[in-house]
Amino acid sequence: MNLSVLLLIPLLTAIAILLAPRNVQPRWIALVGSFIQLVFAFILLHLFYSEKAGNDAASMVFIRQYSWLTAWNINYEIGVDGISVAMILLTAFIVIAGVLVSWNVQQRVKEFYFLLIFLGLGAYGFFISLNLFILFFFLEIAVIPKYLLIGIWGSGKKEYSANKLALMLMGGSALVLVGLLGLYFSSGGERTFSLMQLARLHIPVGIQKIFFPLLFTGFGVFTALFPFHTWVPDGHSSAPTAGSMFLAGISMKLGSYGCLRVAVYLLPDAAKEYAPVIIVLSSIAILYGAFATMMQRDLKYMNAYSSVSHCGFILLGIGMLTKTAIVGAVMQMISHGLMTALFFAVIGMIYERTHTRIVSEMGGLMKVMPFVMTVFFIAGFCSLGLPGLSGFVAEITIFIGSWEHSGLFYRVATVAACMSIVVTAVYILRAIAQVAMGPVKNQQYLQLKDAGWNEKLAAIILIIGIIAIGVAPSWLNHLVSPGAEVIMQKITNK
Amino acid sequence: MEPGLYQVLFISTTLFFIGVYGFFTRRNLVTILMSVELILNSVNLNFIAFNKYLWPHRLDGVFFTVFIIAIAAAEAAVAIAIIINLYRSHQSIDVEKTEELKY
Amino acid sequence: MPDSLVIALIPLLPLTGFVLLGLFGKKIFRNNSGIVGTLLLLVATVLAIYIAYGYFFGYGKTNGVYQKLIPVHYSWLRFSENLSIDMGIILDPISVMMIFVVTFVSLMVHIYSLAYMKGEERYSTYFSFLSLFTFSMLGLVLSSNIFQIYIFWELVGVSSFLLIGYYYDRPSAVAAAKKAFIVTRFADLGFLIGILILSFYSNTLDFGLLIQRLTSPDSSQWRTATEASFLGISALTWGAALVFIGGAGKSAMFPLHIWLPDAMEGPTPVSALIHAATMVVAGVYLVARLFPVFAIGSPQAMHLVAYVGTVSAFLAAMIACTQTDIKRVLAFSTMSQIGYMMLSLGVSGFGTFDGSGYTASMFHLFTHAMFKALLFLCAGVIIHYVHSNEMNQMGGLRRKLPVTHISFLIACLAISGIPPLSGFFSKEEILFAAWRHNAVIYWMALITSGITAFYMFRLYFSIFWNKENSHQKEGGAQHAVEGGALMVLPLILLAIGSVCSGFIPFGNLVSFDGTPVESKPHISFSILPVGLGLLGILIAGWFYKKQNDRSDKIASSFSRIYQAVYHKFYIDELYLFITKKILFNLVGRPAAWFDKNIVDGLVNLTGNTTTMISEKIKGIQSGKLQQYAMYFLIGAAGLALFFIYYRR
Amino acid sequence: MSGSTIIFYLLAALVLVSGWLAVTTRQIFRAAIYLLFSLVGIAGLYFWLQYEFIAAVQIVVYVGGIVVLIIFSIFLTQQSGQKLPSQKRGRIIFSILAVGLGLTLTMLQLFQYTFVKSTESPVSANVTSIGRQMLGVNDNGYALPFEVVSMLLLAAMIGCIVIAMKSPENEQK
Amino acid sequence: MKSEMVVTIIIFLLLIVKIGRGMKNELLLSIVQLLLLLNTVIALVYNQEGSLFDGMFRTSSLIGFQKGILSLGTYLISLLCTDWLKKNSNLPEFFILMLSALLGMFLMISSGNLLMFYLSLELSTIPVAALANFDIDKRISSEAAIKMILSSAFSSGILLFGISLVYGATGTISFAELPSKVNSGSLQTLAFVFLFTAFAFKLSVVPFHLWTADVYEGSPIAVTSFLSVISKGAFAFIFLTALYKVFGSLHDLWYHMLVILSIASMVIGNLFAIRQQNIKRFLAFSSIAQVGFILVGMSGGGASGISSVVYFVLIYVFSNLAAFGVASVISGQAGKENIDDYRGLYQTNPFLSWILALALFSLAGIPPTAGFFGKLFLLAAGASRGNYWFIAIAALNMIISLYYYLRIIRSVFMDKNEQPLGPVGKDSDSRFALLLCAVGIVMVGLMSWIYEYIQGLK
Repeated sequence: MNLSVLLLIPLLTAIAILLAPRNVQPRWIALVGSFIQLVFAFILLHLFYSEKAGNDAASMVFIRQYSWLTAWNINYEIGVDGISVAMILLTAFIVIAGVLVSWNVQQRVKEFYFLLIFLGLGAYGFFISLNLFILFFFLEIAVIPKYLLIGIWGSGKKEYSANKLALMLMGGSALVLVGLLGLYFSSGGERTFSLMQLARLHIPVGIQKIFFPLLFTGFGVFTALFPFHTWVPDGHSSAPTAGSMFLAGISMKLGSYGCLRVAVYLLPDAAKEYAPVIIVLSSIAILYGAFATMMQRDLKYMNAYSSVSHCGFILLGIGMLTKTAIVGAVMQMISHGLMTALFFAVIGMIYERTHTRIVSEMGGLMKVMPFVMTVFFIAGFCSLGLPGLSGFVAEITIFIGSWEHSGLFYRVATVAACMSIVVTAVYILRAIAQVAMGPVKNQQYLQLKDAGWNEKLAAIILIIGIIAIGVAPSWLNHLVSPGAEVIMQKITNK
Repeated sequence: MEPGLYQVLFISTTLFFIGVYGFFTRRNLVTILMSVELILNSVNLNFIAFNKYLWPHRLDGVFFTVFIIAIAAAEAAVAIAIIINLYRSHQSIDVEKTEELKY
Repeated sequence: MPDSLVIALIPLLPLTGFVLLGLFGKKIFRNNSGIVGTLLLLVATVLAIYIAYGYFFGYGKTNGVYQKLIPVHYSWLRFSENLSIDMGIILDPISVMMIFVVTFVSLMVHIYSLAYMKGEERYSTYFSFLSLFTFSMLGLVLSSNIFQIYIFWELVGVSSFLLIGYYYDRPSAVAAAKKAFIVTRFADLGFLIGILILSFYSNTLDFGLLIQRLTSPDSSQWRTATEASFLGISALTWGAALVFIGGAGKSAMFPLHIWLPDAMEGPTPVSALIHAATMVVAGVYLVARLFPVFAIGSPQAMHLVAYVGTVSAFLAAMIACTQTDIKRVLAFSTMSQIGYMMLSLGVSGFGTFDGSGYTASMFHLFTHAMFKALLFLCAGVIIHYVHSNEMNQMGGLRRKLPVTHISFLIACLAISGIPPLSGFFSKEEILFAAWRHNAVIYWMALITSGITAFYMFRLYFSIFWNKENSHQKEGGAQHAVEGGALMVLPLILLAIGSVCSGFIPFGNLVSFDGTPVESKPHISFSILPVGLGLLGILIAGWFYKKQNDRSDKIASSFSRIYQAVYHKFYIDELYLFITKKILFNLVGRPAAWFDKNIVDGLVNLTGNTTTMISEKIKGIQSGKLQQYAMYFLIGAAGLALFFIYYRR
Repeated sequence: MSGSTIIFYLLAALVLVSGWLAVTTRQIFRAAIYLLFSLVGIAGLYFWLQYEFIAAVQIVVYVGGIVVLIIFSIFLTQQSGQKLPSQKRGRIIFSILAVGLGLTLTMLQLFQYTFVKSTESPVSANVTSIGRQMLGVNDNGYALPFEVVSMLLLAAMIGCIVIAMKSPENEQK
Repeated sequence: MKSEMVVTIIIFLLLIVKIGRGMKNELLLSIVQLLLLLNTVIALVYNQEGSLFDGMFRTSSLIGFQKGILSLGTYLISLLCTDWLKKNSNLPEFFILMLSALLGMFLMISSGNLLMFYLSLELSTIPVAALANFDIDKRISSEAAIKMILSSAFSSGILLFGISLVYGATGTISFAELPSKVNSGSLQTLAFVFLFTAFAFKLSVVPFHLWTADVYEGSPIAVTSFLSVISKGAFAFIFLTALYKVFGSLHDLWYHMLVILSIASMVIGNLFAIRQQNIKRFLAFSSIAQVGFILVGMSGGGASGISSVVYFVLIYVFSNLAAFGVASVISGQAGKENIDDYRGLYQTNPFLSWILALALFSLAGIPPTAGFFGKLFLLAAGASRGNYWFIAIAALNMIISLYYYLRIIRSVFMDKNEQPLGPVGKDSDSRFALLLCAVGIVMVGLMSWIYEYIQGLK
């Protein structure tokens, strides 16, 4: 099958939205489009399994290559392995959920949904591309829609946040760009951007050491690598609900995926060199983010900082450079994507009703909107790593993986990471207790309605994902491990 | 001593920078234009001298000079036209008056 | 070999209960939710009894030794060829014993709740949570894999959280739920790291393999685990100790006990089920599950267990004497009793190792489940009647609540270890084990048992005797007083249980290696404890049977100590200090501040500097034609100089 | 010391001195005259170098054309006789520094450099040869530049007309 | 030679029209537009190698294509600035001057020796200086004009001095003979620097850029766009030839010059652009920064250098003209040139807003617009020298530039405005031109064959 369909569907959807006549509501087009995409993602999963059954040796399947620019030897190369399939599934889930959640957007509806779908397009392209140029193209394609989403439909100090986000992400991609050019020109006689070819040849360690920091930091900015995480809180909290879902759910994952697929996979020796730095930074991010979260008053800020902490887990897993840890990292990508998207969805629902996000102003909402609060509970429990929900699986896998190193340094880092589960519990429970439980603070909250069908559907879709991973993680494990195996081979040889 | 290439070059270079100095310091646009003319003349002198002393086998330098003179005329004409127009709007041709566009 | 489906059903039935009630409870079942849950659990109980019977008197025993059977087993999440989380069901004496206890007590509580929780707004939610808890608890006791037990451990924790916070509009309840969850979570951190350590050295997560590898001195894992050491303590000890911390957290052992008293904010049946009979003994069960690792692998860890148990038992007993809230008294007594179990496990680490302590502890666990559940349910009835938890609000209820009175009395006698009630046997075995291994612990335990008798009867007398003629007015509706059959039936059943369960030949059934242990002490041994118990009862009677001020006199004469004890030795305050002052103000706040001002500040700073510079250098574009020309010339000359004289 | 040498140095002196005065004098009208002298001096130098044609062109175009144009423009824009405002001292100092830098740099380069001469036989720069080359197309003929310049002059003329001539609608304003 | 012919013919036609007064501006304008379109087409088709007038004039397929780009730009300008042009009282003169400037650029691109180069340079400058003054009764217009003519006279003085030194040192002025004669002796270095400054001046490279902003702001917007797009493009092309062909042997000399100057241009241009209020002035500084990028590509050398620069100029024509087009539509019909007046533009003029956004994103190098590819190839060409910190600086400069482009996007799309300017730009010409630019911006990047084609030319 040809993966370009993954790009085609959103593209057509976006165009349809633009050209839609007055009487057709864009949201329906968006919903249909994203639903088709979701279905297609599942088909892809199925086909992938069968393909894998066919030849297990191939690291990438469904590879297509069309020469695009022979002058620079840039080709449109696409293909997937288990990891990318997982990410694609995640994206499909979040896109449809995002569309559903932002059902009642009033102003500039067309543009809103267009940008939303366009963002999705960028993510899909990023995950399927096997050519660094195309990858970079899709990485950057997603920046401006985010900016507009925040700036136009956002809340709070949206201009500032939008600017900060766009500039920091551009800064990240600037570093990535330099790194990519470095790879390109150091890729031997016949220069190439192709991931597979680059993976095949051995780049001298000296060169690796130069470009690994650029690439890793560059992608790291996207995934809130400490101390480049500061766009996260403002960006997330100012964005509209769907925007935050995208940011935290997908766009941060672009970064971590890049770290894994490009930086670590192509520059393994340098990765080994720099692993301690990564580990230190990510452990800091984990604890520091968690503690910073404890102090937040605003639900969105809370979740944003907790995202910093959780993405720290991803980077920790990548930095540990053991197969289990990497699998865990990917699982955490998926899990955190779903979980945080759910969280933001709920926060959006609450905000739509109570018009406040300050925790202390709420209370006893369980009585008012049981469904929303139940979802809130689930999201919270997932984020504090309750077994049966996806968060637990991912974190445990990372712990096990990072425990495989016996050095004291790694031990300390791991224990530090483990500590965060307590802190997480503290802030999550404080939030839940203050928002959902206790007496109803504000009497006119009693008039508020519970979730509508669209919100319920969105929440349920995401929860299904979370539980599917949490209760039976092995499918995801089987999906991801081969990909991680390939990366490990690259790391371990010589 | 016997005047030769270097003497001429000395003259032309000095003249050139005299022109430049004028360009820097004169406050009246017309006088600035004059300094431009000095600059161009010094260049002409250069060309002629080189042509005379070094490369007499072809007349490149001479022709260059001719064309420069022509251009100078055209330039001066346009410049003066602009100056006159400027005078209409500013009632002055002091260069200090033409500083509205800045920063 | 048992039918794996039947066994699998035991935890799965409550799970279905949870799912059904959770999803459709409000819409479809409404007031029948209770019935649904109870019926499902009834089936589970029957199955449990069937299994227990089958195991103990059938396939469980092969040539005189009880085997570890693993009828259900599938790989849940595989990390590497060795390490994988498996979902399995293990059948060995303790797990079988536990599934019986859990299902039985849970059933009792369900039945009781049918009446007790009637008319509650979130009736179905309550039962779904109850089923969730039962499921997780069953899963916990049946775990065959150390990570599986951790998983259910967490689930138990969360269901306890949900049930404590059941009255979510009560701030105190919410606070208690939070406290319970966070404290246990903190302990679980230890548990998790312990698991990581053990699994790293044993290179497996499966209980059987793990125990076998870490207890056989010839295995390579054993060697590495004992040789590797951190801060001069062997890795194995670290692992065991950390795991124990997890257990201590759940079982409210000192100093992680602070959540238990507050947990009484939950509905009383819940307290009976979770915070008396089942969940709180999970810690004991965990230690018992890993008993060989502790006992053989690292005696130091075992000593830790023993001392922690002893101290908790003693302190809790002391505190219990001063509390006035009846449920809190019971809570502390629970803590103290669990301390007993712990110490009796722990003593096996001293001197010559034998399994008597293990058996004793399990035995006590069993009996304690009975009488403590009974006590709580009675308390529930009383509270229902009096509408207060305060002792001094009560008195002279023995005629109002006859059944409750009797069963409460039975329970009290049982816990005070008065023969021939169940408590006597189990406690005596514990004391015997302690006596055989370590004198100090023995004496501590002995005194504690005396105190236990005292405060239990203090409770008893001041509820049922003391100020005779209070609560006359409610005397009218006699029939409804004890909540009808649904509430009385469990009392009776449990009472019977706490009377008879002592006569079970526990030593033959439950032992660490499956072979019967014979630990019946000589009759003379039991004189001292029983005597002490009786003494305690007498003193309690002297103080509280009649309304008088003797107790206050004593209290005032020891006021300093009394206050200290009354305030639970200020441990709560200590924790409050650590969390609020240290974690929040010294870590959290700075972190937030740092992020807001330093990290963020740097980003803004770069932006501002750029704009500032651009403001500063605007003078270059002065609008002066001649300056432009000057820059031009200087630029040209500069370039020329640079490239003529510098680079060549 | 032959006569031609003396003439050369006289011309040099004339050119430089009057050039200097042209850019320094405070009387704008005099400045124009000094410029005129300096240009004439340069024409003299051309004569001295035996490029009579160029000298003639110089006289015709500059003296007959540009300087006259300049003087006209002065009449148009300046009340004659009044002194020019003097430049700020700071500006003067900086200009001298900049110019001095450039001058010394260029001089140094020029006088350190030993120019090579061509060995081929010189061609005479008389009017006929110049004229023939000016309109020649093939071997280094200058027809194309000639055309270009003519285009340029045309454009300049049109430009001047548009800008300098007050168009009727401007009159009304 | 044919494009030059065509342009000359058009000029003379206009001359005749001018003399025989009596044609309405609208009609004349549309005729001229038609002729310019014709010119573009002719310039693009059938270009062959060759040189005329004893090597004074040389042409090739690449040069032909470059001329095509320039005439396309001119055509677009003639469409975009209709409002202003229609009002203009002497339209024919305007086009005569503009076209003679264009002619000058054509000749300059294909000039075969320094004399031709100098003459055509003047031909492409002096008429523009006159054009700058075409808002005859605006003070700033004449100020801009005088600044332009005098500073360009100064720069051409220095250029000429440089040329004379080159002539003195090598004895030739023809591009064919120079490469064999030039060396990096100190005098020739000096001469080369003097030459170099002239290019730098025309391309407005820091520190020779100072005239740019003032002239852009002062002169009519049509002229501004002509200056900033067409003349920059032309000079970039001839600069390529001068560096690669003529002074190829001074390779590492000019490489380092380019590095220094391009960094300076990017930084200074960006820093100044940040705090501009007038849209023309803003675009002036942004174009300075863009030139910095062009220099990055040039520094790469070799075929990739040439093709990436030409490609970028093509894209730059579309993007920058789109931006200027929107600006000119607004200033022509609402008379607003201040960025604050653009606040809330989206409420009233979604079409213009989207075009503007597209243009700015393309200038900032955001995918999927063509600017992304253009910038990327420039950087790649520059990186081929393995000088990565240079590339890193360039890449980081992209962030600053993004910052101020986003500033405009913000005021257009996000800022609320009680009285936004009314709907403008309804006339077909400008709309068509803007659409053309938009198509160009989107397509030139994605259609890789365009780059391939440029690569193929020589």
